[in-house]
Amino acid sequence: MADAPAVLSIRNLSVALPEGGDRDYAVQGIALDVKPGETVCLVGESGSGKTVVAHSVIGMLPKALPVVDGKLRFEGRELPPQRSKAYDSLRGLKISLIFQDAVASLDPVQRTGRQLEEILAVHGVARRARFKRALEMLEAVGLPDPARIYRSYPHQLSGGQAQRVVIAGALLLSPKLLIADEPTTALDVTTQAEILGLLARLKKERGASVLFITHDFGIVAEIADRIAVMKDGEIVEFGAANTVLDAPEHPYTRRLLAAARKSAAVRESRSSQPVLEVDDLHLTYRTGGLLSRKSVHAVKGVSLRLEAGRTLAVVGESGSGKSSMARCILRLEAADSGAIRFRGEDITSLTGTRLRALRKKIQFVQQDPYSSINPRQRILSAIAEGPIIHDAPRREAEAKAADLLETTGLSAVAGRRYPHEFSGGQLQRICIARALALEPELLIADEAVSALDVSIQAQILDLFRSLQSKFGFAMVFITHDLRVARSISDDILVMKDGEVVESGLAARVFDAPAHPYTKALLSAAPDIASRRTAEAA
Amino acid sequence: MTAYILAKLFRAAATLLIAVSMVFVFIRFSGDPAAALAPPDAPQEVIDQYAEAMGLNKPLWQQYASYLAGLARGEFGYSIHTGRPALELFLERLPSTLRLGSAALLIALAAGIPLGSFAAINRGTRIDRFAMAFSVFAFAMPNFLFGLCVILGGALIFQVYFGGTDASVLPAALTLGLAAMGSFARFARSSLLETINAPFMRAAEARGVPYMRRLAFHAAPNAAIPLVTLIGLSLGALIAGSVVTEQVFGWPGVGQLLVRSVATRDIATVQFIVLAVACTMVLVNLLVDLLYLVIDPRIRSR
Amino acid sequence: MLKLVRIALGAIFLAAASFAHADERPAIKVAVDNLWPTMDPVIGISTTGARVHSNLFDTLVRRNRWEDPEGTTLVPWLAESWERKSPNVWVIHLRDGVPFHDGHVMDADDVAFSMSEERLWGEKPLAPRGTRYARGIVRVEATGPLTVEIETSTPDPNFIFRLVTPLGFVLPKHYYEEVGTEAFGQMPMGTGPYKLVSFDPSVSVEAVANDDYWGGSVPAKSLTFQIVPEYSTRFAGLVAGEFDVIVSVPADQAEQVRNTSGVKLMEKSIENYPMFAFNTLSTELLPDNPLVDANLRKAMVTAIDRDGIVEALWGDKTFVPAPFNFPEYGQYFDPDRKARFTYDPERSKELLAETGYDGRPLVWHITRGFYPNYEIAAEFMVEQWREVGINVEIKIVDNFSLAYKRPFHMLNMSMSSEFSGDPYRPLWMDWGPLSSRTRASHKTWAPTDRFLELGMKFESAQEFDARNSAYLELVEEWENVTPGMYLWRNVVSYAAREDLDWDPGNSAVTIFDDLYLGSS
Amino acid sequence: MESSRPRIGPPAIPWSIRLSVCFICLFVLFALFGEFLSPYGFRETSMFDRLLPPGSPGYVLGTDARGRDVLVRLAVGAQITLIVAIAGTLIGAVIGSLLGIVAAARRGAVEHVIVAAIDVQASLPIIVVALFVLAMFDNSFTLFLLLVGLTGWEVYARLMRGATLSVKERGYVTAVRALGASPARIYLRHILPNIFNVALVQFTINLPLTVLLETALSFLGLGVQPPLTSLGQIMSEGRDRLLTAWWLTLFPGAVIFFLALSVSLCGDWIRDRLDPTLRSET
Repeated sequence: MADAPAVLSIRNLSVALPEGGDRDYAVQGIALDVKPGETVCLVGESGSGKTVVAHSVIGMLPKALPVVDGKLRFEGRELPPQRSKAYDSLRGLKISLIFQDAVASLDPVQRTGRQLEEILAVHGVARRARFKRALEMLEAVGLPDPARIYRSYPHQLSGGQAQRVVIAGALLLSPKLLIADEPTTALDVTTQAEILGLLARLKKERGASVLFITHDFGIVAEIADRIAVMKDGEIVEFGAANTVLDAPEHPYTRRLLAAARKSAAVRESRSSQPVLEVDDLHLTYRTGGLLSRKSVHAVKGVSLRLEAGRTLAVVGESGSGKSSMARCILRLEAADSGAIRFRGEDITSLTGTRLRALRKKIQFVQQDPYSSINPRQRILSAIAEGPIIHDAPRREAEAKAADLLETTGLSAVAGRRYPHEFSGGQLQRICIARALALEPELLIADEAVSALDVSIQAQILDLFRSLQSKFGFAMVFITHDLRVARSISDDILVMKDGEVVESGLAARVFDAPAHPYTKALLSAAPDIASRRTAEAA
Repeated sequence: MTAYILAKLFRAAATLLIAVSMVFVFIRFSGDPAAALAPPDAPQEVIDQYAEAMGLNKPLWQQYASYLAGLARGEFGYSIHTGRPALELFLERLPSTLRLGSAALLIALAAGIPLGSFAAINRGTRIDRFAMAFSVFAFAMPNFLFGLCVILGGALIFQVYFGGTDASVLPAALTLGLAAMGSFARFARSSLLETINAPFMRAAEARGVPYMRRLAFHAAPNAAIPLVTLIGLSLGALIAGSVVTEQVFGWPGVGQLLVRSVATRDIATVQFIVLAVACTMVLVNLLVDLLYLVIDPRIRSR
Repeated sequence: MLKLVRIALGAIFLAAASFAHADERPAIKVAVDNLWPTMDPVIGISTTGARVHSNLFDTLVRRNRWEDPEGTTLVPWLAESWERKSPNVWVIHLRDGVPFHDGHVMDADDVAFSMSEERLWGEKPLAPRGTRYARGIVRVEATGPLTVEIETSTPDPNFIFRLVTPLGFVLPKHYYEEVGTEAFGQMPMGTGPYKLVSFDPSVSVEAVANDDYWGGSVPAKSLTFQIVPEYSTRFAGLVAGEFDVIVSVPADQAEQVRNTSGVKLMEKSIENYPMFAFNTLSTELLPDNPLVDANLRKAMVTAIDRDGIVEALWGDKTFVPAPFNFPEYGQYFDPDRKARFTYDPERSKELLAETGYDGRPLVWHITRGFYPNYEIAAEFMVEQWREVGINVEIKIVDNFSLAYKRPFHMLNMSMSSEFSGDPYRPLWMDWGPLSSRTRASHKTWAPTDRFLELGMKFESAQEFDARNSAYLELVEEWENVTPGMYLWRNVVSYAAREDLDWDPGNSAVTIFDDLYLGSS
Repeated sequence: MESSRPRIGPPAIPWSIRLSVCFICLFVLFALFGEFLSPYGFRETSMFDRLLPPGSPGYVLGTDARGRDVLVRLAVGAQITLIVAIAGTLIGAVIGSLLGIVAAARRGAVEHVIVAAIDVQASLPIIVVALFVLAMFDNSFTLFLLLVGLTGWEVYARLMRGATLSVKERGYVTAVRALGASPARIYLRHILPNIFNVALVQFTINLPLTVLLETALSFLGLGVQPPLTSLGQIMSEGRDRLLTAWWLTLFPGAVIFFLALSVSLCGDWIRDRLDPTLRSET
């Protein structure tokens, strides 16, 4: 296998960035090959140039990103220049590309079946054969009721189903090379596991090679034959999977791997004084007008207990009700029934000034740092706003804000700038600073690191931990990422469909999950450790 | 889907009822409604008869109820000068207004959408800039000035009369449709641009779908969806514009009837035309909503 | 060249048409600015109605404008002859065998009905606007199949002149009674050269030649009056050959029309004098009206340089009349008589000084676009008034009933001198005790006792000298009061295609029978 | 490529926008001070200087049928047009925006009522309403301003409701709520500044529409009434003399046209540099 000629070989590829960017090249000096039947993982953080490589292979680089150097060969022949018409006969037939957001990559007003048939049509498959082949393919990607899916519109599919349809389309004509650009990032862990399994199976069945683009070392560990690590437009390390994972050479690779492996030290329960108690909480969302009323029972009887200074991780897949529960505790949403007690006081139905006074004690960090700060507000003013609302003198509040900026790892000068001048990681630090400016006793972080790159994630998680030990707040940390949960939590709460399925000390739940769903979650999660144990076994 | 249709129907009915009620309120509270509806130089006795017939001595809610009942029975009042039912006068003019309006809409669509699409496809080029300059021109040109220029130009240069209904509908329809053409072009451009840059367009490209096919089979149907709303919205502008255009071209349509009825203070006719316009607008908007069902599967399965 | 081609094409078309045995007569299309809402020739008295009426109806007597533009001779028409049976009774002998458009032959009953108490001059007449023409009539009676007797309360030597006015239109009694007043106004029928086919007051009147017309051949196969509100559009239609005649060419566009090939301009000075009335009354809506003071009215009249305005607006097309001194009066007309109050700003200021006028705005109601050049002249006048210290505000409204709505200080109007050979109508019928000036809801003055007395004297005088001196005294009294001010003799303008052999004479009435329209 | 964040560079202002801004400024200056360019008053008639062509001694832009100086009338007309356009547009903008924000803020019955009002307004084209109102009342400048002001409020209401609903769900609003801010603070300091642009862009769309509406109403005789004047009215007065006294229609027509053009171009330009996520709410 190692001696077979490469399906794809990239030599010395350089793509320029338009002027005024933070670097001159999108990618520089890329050398990469994919051999028949092989899965090559291109791993790197956002902005590292992975997608540029993928798009250059399929000839879809925009005019603004010209190829300035290098050669791309596919099955021994040189690929046409970017955006050439000649690509029409390669794309879909010889090389396929699938994107992260499957639902968005399907035309919303056409039935999925028609979109599959279109691929066959443009590549010259006879009209009569199309329906059968499309249906077969839908079955091959493991969709439950292919005929129904065939007739469905994209918006009627779940994310996982849509990704299966997209994969069906990509592999319909058995291309030699499949480029998958973060195909599972938008999916839940369990669905992700299924899709990865599916890709592996089809790859084998159809004899395709895969160029898999991801930021997640867990996935890499599970599927890669070879790994190319990208940083700032260059490949810093390229080698066999085991070599890279076990003996990374480049410091950057090491750092990434370390970030992916972190887990929290176990802390014993120190106080018996609960900061937060939730009893049998229910929440139903009602939407629609007079005639199209709809309701979703988002939270069903959740109870929990959190002690001062400790961190409770709430894990679960999307739609499990974890964020809704958080919004109830924050009193951003009014619960239908149940009780929320903060330091023994029932806060379930506080209103007006008493509610506003309570807000000082319970603070909030959200998922998307970009949208979490008013774009028209200077950073310092955003951080100082909380204390000012709670009647602190402006000068004092701003001095405190400047302090917090430094505490969270930014310079005090940054306070004069506007949000758009910061990166995601920096903005999340600012959000944390803003939350802490009120010296809360409880901090609720809702997917607070999900939008960030792995190395940044690690930094922010470290920040949370150090701030927690400094200020002593209790924390509810909501995440879908088990690795993140493991790295930060003392206690854990697993949610599914609005209900708590399992809770307890983090170490206990991770090591000996009791509930089948927890077990399924843990086994679905791609993990570097699990690969090694699997191989060792 | 049923809920969607029901909701839209309910909303249309409510809108119509409010519009009708507003007309009622307006007439009742603008001085003496009987004097307004009676002939302008009618003696007091006649006005009193009108007041009696309209039930002005009854409590307001009874008047309102009988007004609604009258509308439901199709009693829309009589033109004071000709003594003919307002409905009849309206219906007589309707065909020529429809002819003008539909031709204008057609011109606006047939010229505006290709223009906008062409601009979108050639975004940033000279073609784009020219198309957009033209669309702004079409929008900024005062309707009647353009119409008068067209008419005088036709007569003095080509010896052809562009007014009235006997001649070709084209000049009048062009005048009426010009502004709508401009907005269609701009809207088509932005709508198509948004679609062209949508992820599914890149995905289709990655599947090997050729450029023209992507445009025709994927971009166009998706870009058309928001355009449907614009057609509904532009109807109001077309109705308003037709008042002026009919006046300029001596076009014997509803717009001219309205202007003349206002000049002669023929309130019954004016009132009916206002109701008819509101009704048309509501119906068209309802149709637009229902059309969404046909063209947008996302709404169908709601 | 183009013209040649058009003529050639026209010839081919005509040839083709005659080959198909089609009607070779032209179809005449007239573009008008407006139409009256009803075609009843009395209810629809107006410039816009009169244009149409005479094509559908005939009057008992006509004025001859086809040979003399001023129309100074009377021509028997539906009335073959007439005689004065006694000072107060006139007998009219009707023409025999005149069919209405439905074939029904006109007889004395139709005439008696047309001038009846029921229709025109009773308590609640069907056509109330005819009252002023029918003043003094006490009896209208069919005394034979073709004879009608009319009795007036006082002797009226000029009674026959009234039969050229809308009073003289003959309507079919049977049809009128069958359909009623309103429907008749929408679908009228007469004996005229054209039969109505359709009428829509906001679109057009369409009529076709009445081939059974008693008065001879009808020169056009059809006649259409179509509303085209915009002048530019009418003009374009004329140039392009869509219309044969257009009305209301703005005075300052005359040059442009004249310079356009294929088109001719006709400017006609007509027997109508635009003016305005002072509201001399204090009413509930207008308490302490300053115009009650005659000195203020005279101050206003003397402040205006009418000759200058007319010169600026009309050039030499028209003139400023001295009150009631109109050329149409024949021997009563005195070219040397001047108005008592003419342009004299000094005098105006003196007169103004004698009033208690406090500078408050005087509101002048003007109907939009009704009399050519009126609004422009009004603005000039407002400026001239301002110079002497009188503040006038113009309020332009859409129609006359709005103009009549009180309160107002001044009202636009016009006085027709309407041909009767003497000043009877304009002076006495239009300003006397039965006129709308004094009786209608929009009345503007109450005749003085002296005016009434002189009026009676005038009315009863039978001989010229007595009548003339009474007339002069009456005018003097009118000027003493100055209840209004005359502006100029009205000028109407038509444009027509150059080869159309048609001339309406000095009249706002357009007739397209074979006397006016050549059959070329 | 992977980053969805737009790069912020120094904005390059195209020449068309520079020209447009210049024209708008010139127009405003002309409206404010143009009167002083002419020795005549705008109502000052001159019986013997009627319909003089541009360039006649004493009359740079000629005279109209009443012998009034076209230059000074254009200036006063521009003034009134500007007042009508700005006041008219502002009335609609303020009322509409407030209602839209209230609808989004209060939801429930209040929202239903406002949305119904929007629907009703949207089903009645303004010229038809204007004709109807005129048939019932005498027209006056106040009524006229009110009518013009009412045009388009429903568009503001619809847009602002959408924008408010969208901004309300933004993370920063939630964050500020969680900080304990009062609703007044949230709306005034965090929501309003972020939806203001939407209203601003609509303003640039509405302003030319209002100017054109004024023109159309003047044509129908429903606009500004003499002795006051406006660009539309000057144009309307000159329309019978299109061939002979072209300057009466050409000058005001050109001013209206370029004003509408400039404002539209600026509006497009502003919209293009706006937060794109707010646009989808239209």
